[in-house]
Amino acid sequence: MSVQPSAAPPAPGDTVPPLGAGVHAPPDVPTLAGMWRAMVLARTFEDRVVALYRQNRVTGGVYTGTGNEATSVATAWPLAPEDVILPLHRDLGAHFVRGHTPRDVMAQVLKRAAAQTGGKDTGLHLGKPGSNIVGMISHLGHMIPVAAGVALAERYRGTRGVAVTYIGDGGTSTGDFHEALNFAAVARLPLVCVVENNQWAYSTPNQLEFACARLSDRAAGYGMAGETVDGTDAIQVYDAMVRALDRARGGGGPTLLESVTFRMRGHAEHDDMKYVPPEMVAYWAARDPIDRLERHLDAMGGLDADEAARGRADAAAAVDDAVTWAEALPAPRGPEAEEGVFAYWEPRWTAPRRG
Amino acid sequence: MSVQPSAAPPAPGDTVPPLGAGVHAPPDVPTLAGMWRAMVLARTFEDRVVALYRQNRVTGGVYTGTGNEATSVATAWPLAPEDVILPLHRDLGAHFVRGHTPRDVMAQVLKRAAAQTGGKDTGLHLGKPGSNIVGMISHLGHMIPVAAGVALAERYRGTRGVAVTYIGDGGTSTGDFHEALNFAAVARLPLVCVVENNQWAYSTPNQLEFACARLSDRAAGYGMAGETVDGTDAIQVYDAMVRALDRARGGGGPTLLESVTFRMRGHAEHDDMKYVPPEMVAYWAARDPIDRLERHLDAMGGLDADEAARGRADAAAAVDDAVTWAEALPAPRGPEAEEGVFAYWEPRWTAPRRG
Amino acid sequence: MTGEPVTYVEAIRLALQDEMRRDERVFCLGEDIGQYGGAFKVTKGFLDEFGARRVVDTPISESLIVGAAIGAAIRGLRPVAEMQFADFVTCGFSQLVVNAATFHYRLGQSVPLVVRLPSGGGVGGGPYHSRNPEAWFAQSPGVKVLAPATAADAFGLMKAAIRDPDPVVYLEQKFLYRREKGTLPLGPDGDHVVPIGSAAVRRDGTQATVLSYANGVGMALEAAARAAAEDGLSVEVVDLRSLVPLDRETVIASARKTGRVLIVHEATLTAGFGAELAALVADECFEWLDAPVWRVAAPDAPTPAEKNLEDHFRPNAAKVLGALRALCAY
Amino acid sequence: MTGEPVTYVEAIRLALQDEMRRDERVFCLGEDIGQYGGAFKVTKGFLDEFGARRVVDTPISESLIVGAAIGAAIRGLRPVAEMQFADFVTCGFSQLVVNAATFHYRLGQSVPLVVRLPSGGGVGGGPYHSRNPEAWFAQSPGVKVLAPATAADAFGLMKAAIRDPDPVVYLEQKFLYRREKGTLPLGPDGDHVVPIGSAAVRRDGTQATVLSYANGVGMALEAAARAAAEDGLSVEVVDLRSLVPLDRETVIASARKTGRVLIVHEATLTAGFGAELAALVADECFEWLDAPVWRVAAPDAPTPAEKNLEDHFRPNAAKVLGALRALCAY
Ligand SMILES: Cc1ncc(C[n+]2csc(CCOP(=O)(O)OP(=O)(O)O)c2C)c(N)n1
Ligand SMILES: Cc1ncc(C[n+]2csc(CCOP(=O)(O)OP(=O)(O)O)c2C)c(N)n1
Ligand SMILES: [Mg+2]
Ligand SMILES: [Mg+2]
Repeated sequence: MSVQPSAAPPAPGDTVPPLGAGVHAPPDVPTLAGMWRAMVLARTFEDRVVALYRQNRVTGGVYTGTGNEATSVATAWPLAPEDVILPLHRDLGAHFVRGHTPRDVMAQVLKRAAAQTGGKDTGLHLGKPGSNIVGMISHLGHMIPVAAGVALAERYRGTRGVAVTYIGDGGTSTGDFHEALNFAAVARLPLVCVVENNQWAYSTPNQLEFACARLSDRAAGYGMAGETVDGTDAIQVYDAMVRALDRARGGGGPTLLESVTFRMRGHAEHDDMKYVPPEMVAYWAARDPIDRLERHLDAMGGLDADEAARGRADAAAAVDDAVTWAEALPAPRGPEAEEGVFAYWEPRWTAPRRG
Repeated sequence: MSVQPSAAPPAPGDTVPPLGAGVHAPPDVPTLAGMWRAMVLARTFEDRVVALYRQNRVTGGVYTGTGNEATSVATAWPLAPEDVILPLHRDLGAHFVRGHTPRDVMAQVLKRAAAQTGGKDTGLHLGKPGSNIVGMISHLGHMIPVAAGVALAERYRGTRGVAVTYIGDGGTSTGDFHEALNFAAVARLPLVCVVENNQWAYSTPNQLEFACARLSDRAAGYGMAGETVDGTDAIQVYDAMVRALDRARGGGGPTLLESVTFRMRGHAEHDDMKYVPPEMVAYWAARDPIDRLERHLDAMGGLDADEAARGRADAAAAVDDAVTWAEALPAPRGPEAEEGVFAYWEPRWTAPRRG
Repeated sequence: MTGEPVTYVEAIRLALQDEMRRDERVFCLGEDIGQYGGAFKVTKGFLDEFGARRVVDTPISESLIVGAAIGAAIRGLRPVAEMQFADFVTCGFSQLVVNAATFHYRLGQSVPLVVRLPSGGGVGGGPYHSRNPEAWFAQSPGVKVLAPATAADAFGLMKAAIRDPDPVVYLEQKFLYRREKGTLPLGPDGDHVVPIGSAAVRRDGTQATVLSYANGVGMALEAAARAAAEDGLSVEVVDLRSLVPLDRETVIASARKTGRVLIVHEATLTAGFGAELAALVADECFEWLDAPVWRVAAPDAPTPAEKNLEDHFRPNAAKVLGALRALCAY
Repeated sequence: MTGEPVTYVEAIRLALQDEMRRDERVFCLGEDIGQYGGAFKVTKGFLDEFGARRVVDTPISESLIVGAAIGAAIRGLRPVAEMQFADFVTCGFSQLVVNAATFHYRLGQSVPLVVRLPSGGGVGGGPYHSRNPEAWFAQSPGVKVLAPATAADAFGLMKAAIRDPDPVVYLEQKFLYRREKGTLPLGPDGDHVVPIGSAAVRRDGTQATVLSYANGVGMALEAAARAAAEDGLSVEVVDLRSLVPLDRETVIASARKTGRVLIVHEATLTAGFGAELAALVADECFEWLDAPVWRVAAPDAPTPAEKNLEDHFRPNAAKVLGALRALCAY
């Protein structure tokens, strides 16, 4: 694969390769079209959230997965129902693929009382008990040990489920990344850890985060499979993910799958990303994963301009509906703030409030 | 190099290779003889501590570096005065090489008031402020970030000092190992991390700790130099260490140096190491690093039986002296327990004691 | 009441084993817990009985241990994680207080896990093998904190912890492992569960109350007995057993009854759990108090290794007695 | 007194910058602190002024950050480490409370480091960006804990922290960063150091004392002003500024003077630092008290994100006022 490391500026005239280079059995057109729709839905949803944020209709930090859609969608698409996913803050696409609806997410983004976290938690920190989606927390790295535990539990319980989790390039520097992957390798857990290398960790470029050539170089040090794919190429991502899932399900242990892409917006919406060189933005703009897939599908006769326009309109409608619905929902009242800390608690254990 | 992984039992008839195989410029005989003396001193000292422990003259956990002497001594020997060492619990040899005396260590082992930690801390947790030895704490992995900070400081202050730290095979599974080595590689710090792979972490064998072939395989994942040497071969260890120090001093960044040896005693003296297969003990007994170096020196004409006997007698005398001296030292009285928590503290800040 | 007295550590082992026998979802994970049976032999024989599936040896990775326990718990298992020493829970601290502790609050996701913490001093462990970490967790909403002082409670609270739907840190005292013995009050089904959140009055008294838990209880009982014998004082001793949740009613009732409160714990003084107890008494029992609320605790220092130092450092019955006498004379 | 009022966050920046100018040994490390100037722009411009040698961008590795600060400190430097949010100090917790905290005790090795913790709520940060971690550190002997409430103190305590020979955690309040402003009382040399371990009486009063720090101080002052205006109550407000060491004398003097004590902090109630303050008052001021000691604090829960929830959750002036009225009526 050929990806642009953040260290070296792209050579002018660099061309964008065709999608799915080197993939023997690419997914069929309906699959690709389905993924494209999920990617468009994610993009449309987040663009809308950004707009709402600018209008002060959404408050707090707004993180988007713009540029990451091929990764979040194409890694989630091949999962079996019994697989368990632990997505991160740029993985809205994975949420949609795995069953969360725009309404679910919009209620959460707007912190409504009826949202999964009832306004207690923010952004993509959602995942219902009993579902196969586990809600992330902010502390980077922390979900990888949890994913290892999930994988352990699936094997323990005899399901054929694989645990799939995500981590940013920056998050690979955390101790938890290491402890969890090492254990996963030792125990040959059915786990896939997707590294979303979008060149930046907040303002920190790859070269200040790690000194290996590719983050998948770490796999050998754990004794697990490792691979790096072009994260703007949904076919490559999908293909690698299928192999990783097969490996996990077949008892071959975990995989470290690096997907190289670009964070096309600021770290969050407050961030003007002045620190990103304009050439870098331009380089990756030419590799927008949605555009690439769209062109590919068009070339294959799988999605013409009309269908694409309709797809976009469908996404917009779904997002419109979510906004209208969620904005009409009541906010939490307040006292819920004190509730639900424990699954079992008796009132006599709580001190009376003074003031 | 050829080392016996703990997973596979040694083939019968396996022969012990000659010392320093593949080393182009082995250290001269006086250097080797000096190292041999330090190794013998460490072994003699620890054997004595074990004896004292059995007589209840030493209390608490007794950890020895038996089998690790080539590693602890030959990694410390080539250091320059400005280098800073952070030894671990099996590195008595390094303490001796770097200037601690048997008296220093025995006072500490016996928890005397005049010991460096005044009885507050145990075992090899010693290292005087202002010296180039930093005293370890028990939490495995924690000294590697500290070593990274030391390396950073040496470069900051413009000394040519290299930071040298140690970690066991088991300790490589800690998050701190990862965070520190990754940062060291990114910042190209003058750091050497010696992995003392003695096959066991307490009762846990290598194959339950990691799944890579060699722990130095992790170096590539950090983008640093990595190497594995036979830790029972003082010449190989010395040679690799010289290269690592040169690299660090020359701006080439950190090195992960795995030294493969065997923990020839229990984890601590309470441990009967029943979990270790007898063949494994036998295999490594034939590779006792002191014996190997002694035979080599003898073959080179550098140490005949008389000299060896004299060397051992010298070590015994030094240890005798240390025991006699340290046992005569007073124990702490008690109230020191409350003192010295902070470098600056005023009595008015302390609550009066009730009871 | 059946059977021979067992040690505190044996009680822990038996409870864990019995829960594993009763409930297929219960499993253990930690360092050296398999063939070796753990540093304190709590899981001795478990590997043979339950196999490597349910007795999971891990690398030296405390954050992984706690995090994996979370993952297993939210997938319907009942993990019991062992820290080799309570001290090393600092390496898994974040997973516990940030991750395990918040799942139910934000998502209604129950996280039924137990983290076993071989805690405390009195065994010459020094600064890194003697930690009493309870206050860190008490200040971390979402974590329950248990600290048994007797063999029967060690048994009954371990069972309660495993069956509880929330993250529980279970402080087991190395000092008590083999010193403390008791009969297990097993029911006909071989079961005995001590409800979380209930304190036990270990000794009735009228003139002063000692609030304590874990290693402090033995000191308090010895001091109370001597105060009775030597000074004719009637001292009540309350063993909290459960710090979070706290049996406020029992504490308040005893403090109001006696009007004099001494708090005893082995942990260091400042911001220790005793501070919370003092605050509770100062709030709820003001009109009943005849004396200030005092605490006997370790000085604010790491735990020293050497015996004279640790003897000076640790609370003990003599110190408790001294404080009791002064308090009763107030 | 010179110059224009500056914000609390600017005061931190100025103090750090001035110390870096005065002392070549002082340097910063943390995530995104270089070109970006840190998540809250405290080190903005530092990379240009001091270079990458003294403004060290690190990977996302909090344990490494604290550990490396220890290593640098024991080699004679004066590291100032930034946690991007106080919440993430849980990942460097062990290095702080176990490693940094014990060096001097065991070896006489001074460890002069500062860990900056952008703390607290009131900014909609939710469960993982709102932590008030002070009590964890107060229960960890060997760590000093500072919590300024004003711009001048933010400046003067930062300087004191950097010059102090011990590990210091410096809690800076995100809520105050831009809301709180004040003039820096600089001496002729441009310096202003607030001694560690000294509280400040922010408002004199005779009928009740409010003990507080950090975000609580503003609530207390507003409540005291309203209590004066609306109820004619004379309330003293003590800003502790330094939790470890604690200015016991000022606390005791005020509590004894007024006989009524209310403790206010934004952190959660149980085993929060307020418990230690209550315990201190219950011990040292018993005979002077005319009322129980009360605490106003957050309920024992993670910090919720949504505004109504957080408003309900956080203490505020109205809650403090309510408690003050009830306490004074007691
Ligand atoms: C343990 C921890 N430290 C710091 C942070 C603050 N933080 C949030 S996102 C972020 C950058 C993450 O970069 P990366 O892992 O590459 O993910 P990306 O946002 O680029 O997808 C940082 C430093 C955090 N959330 N957790
Ligand atoms: C963080 C942490 N967890 C657990 C322990 C308990 N412990 C002490 S030594 C040891 C085994 C260490 O094995 P290894 O790193 O291979 O070093 P060795 O003793 O074999 O030299 C363990 C688990 C510890 N000291 N620190
Ligand atoms: Mg990134
Ligand atoms: Mg080992």
